[in-house]
Amino acid sequence: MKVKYFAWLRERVGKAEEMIEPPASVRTVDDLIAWLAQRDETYAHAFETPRVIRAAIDHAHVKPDAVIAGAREIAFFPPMTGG
Amino acid sequence: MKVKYFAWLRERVGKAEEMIEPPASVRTVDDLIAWLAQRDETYAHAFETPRVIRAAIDHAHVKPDAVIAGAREIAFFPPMTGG
Amino acid sequence: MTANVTIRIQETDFDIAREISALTKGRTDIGAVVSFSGICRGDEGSETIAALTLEHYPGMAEAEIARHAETAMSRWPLTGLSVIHRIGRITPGENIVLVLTASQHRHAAFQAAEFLMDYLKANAPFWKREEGAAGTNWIDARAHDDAAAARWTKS
Amino acid sequence: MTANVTIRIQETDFDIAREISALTKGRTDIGAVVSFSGICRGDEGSETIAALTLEHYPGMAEAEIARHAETAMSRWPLTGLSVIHRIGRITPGENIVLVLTASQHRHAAFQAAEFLMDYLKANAPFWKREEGAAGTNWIDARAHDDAAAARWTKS
Repeated sequence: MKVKYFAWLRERVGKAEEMIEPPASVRTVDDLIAWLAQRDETYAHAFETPRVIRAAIDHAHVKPDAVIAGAREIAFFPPMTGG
Repeated sequence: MKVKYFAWLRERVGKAEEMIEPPASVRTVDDLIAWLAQRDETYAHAFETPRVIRAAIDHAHVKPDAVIAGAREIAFFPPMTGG
Repeated sequence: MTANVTIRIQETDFDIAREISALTKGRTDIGAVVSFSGICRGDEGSETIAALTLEHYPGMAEAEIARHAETAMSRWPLTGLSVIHRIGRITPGENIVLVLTASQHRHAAFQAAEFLMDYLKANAPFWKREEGAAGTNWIDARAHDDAAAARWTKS
Repeated sequence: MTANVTIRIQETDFDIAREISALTKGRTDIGAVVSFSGICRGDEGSETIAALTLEHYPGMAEAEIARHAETAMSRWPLTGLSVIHRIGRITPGENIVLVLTASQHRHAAFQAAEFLMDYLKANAPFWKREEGAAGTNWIDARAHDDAAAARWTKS
């Protein structure tokens, strides 16, 4: 699946998007954050405060316990500051 | 004192303004409406529903029991429909 | 903070973009501008309208709007506001009234604009006469306009 | 009643008068148009800002605004609405966002515009980075923006 990062999360990860293939044990958004965080120090730093990170699956906001199965695109970003 | 009339009240009275000299017994806005209404049939018709008529003294809205002594200009009009 | 208050009663139409620009030009302390335009509709209830004619009480109309403007400036942190009310004959689709409010933050701008419109409707000495198929009629005031104005004294 | 919905995300500035005209042209069923312009301020709290840079999530931003537009159209009797959000670098005094709502009556237009702004602030995927004296920083979300959006689900 495709993962996208925005704002300071994009800057910390060092890329705007990438393709990932997490293991089947990674079921929810929360699981995915934990899985990404353990990849290396860069990801660990980017995802060090998971409570302030928002997620969207296929362009719709989702909660941390949302199941990621079937998602084409998952995005992570800080709280929105538009308007 | 000067009296002004607006909207359908102006049309019914047949003039936009006039100078009047009510007797001293005419103390309040309500008194003045009653005094005007008894002048002739035209005024009686114009002021036949005093409860829907609003008044202003010197450019400020007043209640029917407002005292008219010292007023330079008293205006009568129907409820406002601007905006 | 200098307050920028414009009040005009005029026969001619207004240009919203120019009025917003006058309110915001050269300032960088404004984060929100709300505008309300009241427009002449082609019907009033079930009746078709050919035009409205607006009459006002010169002197009192300006004074009454100024009183409401002062109240708005004292109740909300505004950097400025404008109220422009047209008079004379106005046909459907044309502007009748413009209220602009500017503030650092959006809620003050929204609240003040809505307050000003509610108060203008209920208290500013303007009267509308409509030209319909069955001749001309003075439009009746609506009870809900008084109720709309009254809610600002409760809160 | 045909609804007229415009949603655009663009780098260039918008022209409020042109957008209002697009929403109202040729119609005589509109009595009220409310516009909200969000403008870049020269300070954020105590800090001076040289510019903001707005980043967005293409695809989701449009979808999220469209969802809010649909909600607004279903909750209030609107004849149309427009949302234009700028992206890229914006300096103090420049426009950031425009929300327009048109309706037969003023309360619907006011309520829908305020609802749309509260929802956009809290939910539309845009992020602001500020250029200040001490370098660039991502602006933090404010708890009161979430609270402002939440009040529409209670009422």
